[in-house]
Amino acid sequence: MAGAFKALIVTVRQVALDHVELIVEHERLRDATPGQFAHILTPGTLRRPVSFSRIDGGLGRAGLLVQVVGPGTAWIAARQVGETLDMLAPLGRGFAPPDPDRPWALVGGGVGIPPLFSAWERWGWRHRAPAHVILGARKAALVLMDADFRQQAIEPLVTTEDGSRGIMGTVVDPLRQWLSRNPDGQVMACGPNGMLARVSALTEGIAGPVQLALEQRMGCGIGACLACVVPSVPVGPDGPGYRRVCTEGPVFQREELAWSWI
Amino acid sequence: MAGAFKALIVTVRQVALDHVELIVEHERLRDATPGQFAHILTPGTLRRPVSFSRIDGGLGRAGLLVQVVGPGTAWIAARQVGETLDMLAPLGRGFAPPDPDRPWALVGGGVGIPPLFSAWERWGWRHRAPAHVILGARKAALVLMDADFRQQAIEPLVTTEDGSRGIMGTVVDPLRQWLSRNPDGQVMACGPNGMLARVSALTEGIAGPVQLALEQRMGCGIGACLACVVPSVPVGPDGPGYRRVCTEGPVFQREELAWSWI
Amino acid sequence: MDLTVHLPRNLILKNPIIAASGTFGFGPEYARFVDIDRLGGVSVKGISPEPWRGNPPPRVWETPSGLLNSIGLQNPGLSAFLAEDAPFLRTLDTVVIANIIGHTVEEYAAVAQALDREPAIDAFEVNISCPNIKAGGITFGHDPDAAYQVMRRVRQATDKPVMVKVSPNMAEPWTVAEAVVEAGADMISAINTVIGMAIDLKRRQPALGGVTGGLSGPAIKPIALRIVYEIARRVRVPVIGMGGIQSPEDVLEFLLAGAEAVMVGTITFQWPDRMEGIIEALPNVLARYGFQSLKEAVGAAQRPALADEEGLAP
Amino acid sequence: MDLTVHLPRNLILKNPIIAASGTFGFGPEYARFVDIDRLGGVSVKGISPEPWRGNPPPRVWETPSGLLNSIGLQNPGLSAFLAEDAPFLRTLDTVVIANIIGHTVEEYAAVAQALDREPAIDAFEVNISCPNIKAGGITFGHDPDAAYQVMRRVRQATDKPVMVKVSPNMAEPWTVAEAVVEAGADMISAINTVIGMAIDLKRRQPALGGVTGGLSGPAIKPIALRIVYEIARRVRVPVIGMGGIQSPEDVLEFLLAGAEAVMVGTITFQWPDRMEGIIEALPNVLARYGFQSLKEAVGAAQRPALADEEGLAP
Ligand SMILES: Cc1cc2nc3c(=O)[nH]c(=O)nc-3n(C[C@H](O)[C@H](O)[C@H](O)COP(=O)(O)OP(=O)(O)OC[C@H]3O[C@@H](n4cnc5c(N)ncnc54)[C@H](O)[C@@H]3O)c2cc1C
Ligand SMILES: Cc1cc2nc3c(=O)[nH]c(=O)nc-3n(C[C@H](O)[C@H](O)[C@H](O)COP(=O)(O)OP(=O)(O)OC[C@H]3O[C@@H](n4cnc5c(N)ncnc54)[C@H](O)[C@@H]3O)c2cc1C
Ligand SMILES: Cc1cc2nc3c(=O)[nH]c(=O)nc-3n(C[C@H](O)[C@H](O)[C@H](O)COP(=O)(O)O)c2cc1C
Ligand SMILES: Cc1cc2nc3c(=O)[nH]c(=O)nc-3n(C[C@H](O)[C@H](O)[C@H](O)COP(=O)(O)O)c2cc1C
Ligand code: FES
Ligand code: FES
Repeated sequence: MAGAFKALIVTVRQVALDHVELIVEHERLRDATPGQFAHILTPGTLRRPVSFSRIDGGLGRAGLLVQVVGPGTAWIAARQVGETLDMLAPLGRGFAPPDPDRPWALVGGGVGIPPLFSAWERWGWRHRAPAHVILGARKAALVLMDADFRQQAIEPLVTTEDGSRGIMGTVVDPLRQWLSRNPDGQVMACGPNGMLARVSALTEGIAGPVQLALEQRMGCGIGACLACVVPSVPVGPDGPGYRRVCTEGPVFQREELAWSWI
Repeated sequence: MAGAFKALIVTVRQVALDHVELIVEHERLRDATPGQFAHILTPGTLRRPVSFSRIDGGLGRAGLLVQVVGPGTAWIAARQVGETLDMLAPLGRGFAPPDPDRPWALVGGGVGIPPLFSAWERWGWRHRAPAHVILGARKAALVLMDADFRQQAIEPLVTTEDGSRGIMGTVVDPLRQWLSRNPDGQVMACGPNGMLARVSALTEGIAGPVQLALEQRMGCGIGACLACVVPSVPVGPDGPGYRRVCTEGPVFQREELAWSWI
Repeated sequence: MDLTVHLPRNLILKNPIIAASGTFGFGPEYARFVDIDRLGGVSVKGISPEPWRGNPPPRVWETPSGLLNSIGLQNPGLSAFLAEDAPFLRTLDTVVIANIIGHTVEEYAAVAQALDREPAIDAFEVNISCPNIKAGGITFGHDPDAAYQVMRRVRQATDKPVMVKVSPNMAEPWTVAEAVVEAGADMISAINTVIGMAIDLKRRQPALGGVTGGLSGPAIKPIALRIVYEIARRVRVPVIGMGGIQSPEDVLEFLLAGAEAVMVGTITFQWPDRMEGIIEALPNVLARYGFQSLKEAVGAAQRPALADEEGLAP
Repeated sequence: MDLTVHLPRNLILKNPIIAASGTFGFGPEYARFVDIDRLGGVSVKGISPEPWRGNPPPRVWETPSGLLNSIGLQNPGLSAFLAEDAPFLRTLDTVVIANIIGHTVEEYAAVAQALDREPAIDAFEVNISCPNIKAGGITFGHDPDAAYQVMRRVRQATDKPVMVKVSPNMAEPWTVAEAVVEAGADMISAINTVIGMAIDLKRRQPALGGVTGGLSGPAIKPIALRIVYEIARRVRVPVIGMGGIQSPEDVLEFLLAGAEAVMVGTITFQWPDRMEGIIEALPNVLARYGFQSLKEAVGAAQRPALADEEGLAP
């Protein structure tokens, strides 16, 4: 049985205020895909889902970039090199590989950025059409992984709500501009629901696929409990259908989701 | 307000298999009396009551000799020098000082021994009549504090149930013999309920006071919740009265208790 | 921030934190450890006309995030209370609530009547979740009609503010709340403990001398919040919430669910001064969640209508 | 030590550990993580005649030692179950229990009848704690007469072993147990989740999309043990206990309280292989507490008569 396993923590690094990235290692992480996640044991009643911020399939290493928002993430962020994290992984449906010949926008907000970085790391080098990375944050101190993108040979466009770094505002305006220039483009996005709703609305009708990675509170993480659902098509007279983020997501095609209900 | 306080752990020492004695220090321990106890915060929902195994009023130091029987005592026994224990103390009614001119028997079983040692330490040196210490244990490895008594100038009589040390059997036979020689004696005893019931029966009618220190599961530890009661006189047609171990005890006069109900 | 709570019949609390009945004795026990006058109020241990013996020990047992107790409402009875405890309570500068218990409607009324004249007592909490031997083991608290009768007689016996304490051990506790409000209750307090049990594996017996016991502590907080929420949307009188409160955030959950004040019990055994700590922290925590006043938080999470819950299954 | 459990109508479990309904999907989800054939049995997610949509998210929320859920019995309905899930279940070498739900007596009967012919299904668990919209929001599970009607129709529809799952959200759950045994139930399973609620302070709203939810996990273990104990002393059929089981010691508590087998739910989310661990450890733990066989532990903490509890108050 491929049950839970203990991944060794090989690196811990503070990446921003209240944000820590851990690199963990285990052979079962070898075939992790960008957009997939690990379901991590913490002292609470439930495990905590965290996306992969980077994946080195060869070494079986993956990154977990965690924002401390409560007891579970605080506990994860306090782990030390040499300790292990008990996890179920890799879980969920990750991003489908981008078409290398179509313009590609990667749009991330807050801790939605890490899965996009892992997508760029995996597929950026073989991408032939232009690519554009838009990263949003509340303020300069909270911009995540921009240096990582730069290291992987792309200059991300940064937006901050207070204008303390990059363009003042959200990722929405730069994306609108990009879409008007690239109506044949494809989009990957991850971030708060409000942001994803805007991305979904803006991208209606574009030619390429739009992949959105969602969050939802989870129970089992493996498809058994139906806790982690999001409203999705078809929408009937009495409401939407529900799909599981843990197995049918976290990455959905925009057409699958019922945004008016989310 | 004299609320809970944090006593500094100044010594930790393993005294027998699964038995650890900690010495803690705080000025509020200065007027602790033998037979009283500390109500100690552990990770559980309730504090844990532990008697004082020794008291140095001058230094404000007290001993806590703990047998590991569950999560709370395991946690206490795992503390290190330099850490603190959060406690309400000293609590309860301790032993009344013995009459120095009356033969005195101290009878202890298992973790009932520590409070008797603190009584001997406090009052032994000024005792003029003969004194006799009887210590019971299941087996040799579990005999507690016999060396401490020896250091305080008295040779305890040791009984073990398997005969692996001292006399084979329980404290009951030696006590019976002592009582037949000392019908004018006084007795202090602490140990399992079964042992105390025998002590109570044996000492019926002796001239001196018989003080028994009891245990009971506790809530508040300070007399407010009525959790820690033991059956006591008067016994009515519908049952006994109930007294609180935490405030009316832990030390009771044998006449106060309703042994047929305990 | 002003933490004063105005309750019916001019009952005014300095702040919304009240010591819960049965966990705070009759007051003097904790006086060494807590500055009682800083509390919003104290609900004393249940009082019956005659002394009650209570249940055989053990009377407490730990459970995950919870505490089982089977005290069995041991108390010295009305005359002993008046002689020994009332004098101390008269010296307190906080609201003192008499928690009253009885086997019959008349017993409740007798305690209320006697304490109506006692200046130490500012209000009553009628505890109707104790066994009613006369009615064959069905408790008053599970029968709206019986609860109504109790409250009606208590109302005749006193003009002081009266709250009725509701049991969680039934399908629809609000039916009892509605009945006692109809009978003149000024407030509802909720919840009493949830019936539970533990097995002592070593002795191969029920762990508690009383076989079953009442579960309290954080384990029951979700149960308590739901009952407070349901009662608050159905009755027009203030609700005093309780069950598992440990922190100012827990207090906020109860306020948002609809409680105007709260009672704090089990946590006091671990941290005698926690209630004071909560009172101190409350203004900041209210502000952190964007509330300008205590009042603003009360019921802030109530959904508008009852209708939208129909058809939802747990 | 032999862990086999013999239940009515020749239902034989390899061991007393069954995966609880709703926490184990329809089987295949956990097949990657657990050796399902080692379990005593699996109770699948509740099945209704037509698909149920379930409640809006969020559907889970953590509480102290507990979990609130408001899944709302989402399920794909009977035909999808037969087409997509039954084939996998037929491959299992363990007892498969179909948990059935409905809005009406006839809906329960329809599922039972259809699955009576399905070889994947070895037994039924009738879940009568879901809302009965036809009866105005009162659930079948809180009304012994309605429960009796459901069980009687299910009994007519199948000769396979049937257990009825009892709700804890009422004063006397055993009245329902007694009624369904009267109507032909072969076993009782207890308990379903306890209704509870949490407030999301940040959003100033009930935390769950369904407003209220069902509380599970260690927090409810004392409530579950008490109900199992009370039912086991009143009905002559086997009781399957559950609620907060995390360890072999917890299993023993349920056995001593009177359960013949147990179900394990919430802990599986944290530790998918915990059930296997419990099965492995159980013989040693039974022996440590002096039991020569599983059977010997069942009901070992039951007190002889009902009478001795009279007059005891929590
Ligand atoms: C697929 C997926 C990928 C994620 N990836 C990342 C990531 O890469 N980095 C990161 O920092 N965070 C990520 N999150 C969010 C992260 O899971 C939550 O922040 C975390 O669970 C909060 O736990 P807590 O105990 O610190 O906070 P609390 O708020 O106290 O958590 C209480 C409960 O709510 C759940 N919860 C709270 N917030 C969320 C949320 N936003 N999404 C899902 N469950 C939540 C927790 O799991 C727990 O059950 C991801 C969530 C999902 C679903
Ligand atoms: C006045 C008094 C003095 C004591 N002095 C000592 C001492 O000097 N040394 C020592 O080792 N032990 C002493 N004990 C017993 C000690 O309190 C228990 O062993 C301890 O509380 C067990 O906690 P646990 O978590 O390890 O075990 P668990 O059995 O898991 O405890 C669970 C619960 O039961 C209570 N409990 C369990 N056993 C007892 C018991 N025998 N008495 C009271 N409550 C109990 C615990 O406080 C806790 O609430 C004393 C008890 C009392 C009442
Ligand atoms: C040891 C103990 C004794 C109690 N005695 C009473 C009582 O006499 N009268 C009463 O109305 N409630 C009594 N209760 C219930 C509490 O007042 C309160 O309703 C319950 O404990 C839930 O709050 P908590 O979780 O903060 O403790 C008692 C609770 C405990 C733990
Ligand atoms: C997420 C979740 C979903 C559940 N769904 C069902 C269900 O469909 N049918 C049912 O009878 N019980 C359902 N239950 C209740 C469990 O089967 C079980 O009775 C309860 O969770 C108590 O056991 P536990 O504490 O071990 O989880 C569900 C429980 C949870 C946590
Ligand atoms: S978390 Fe259980 S189905 Fe997704
Ligand atoms: S422990 Fe509360 S009265 Fe003794």
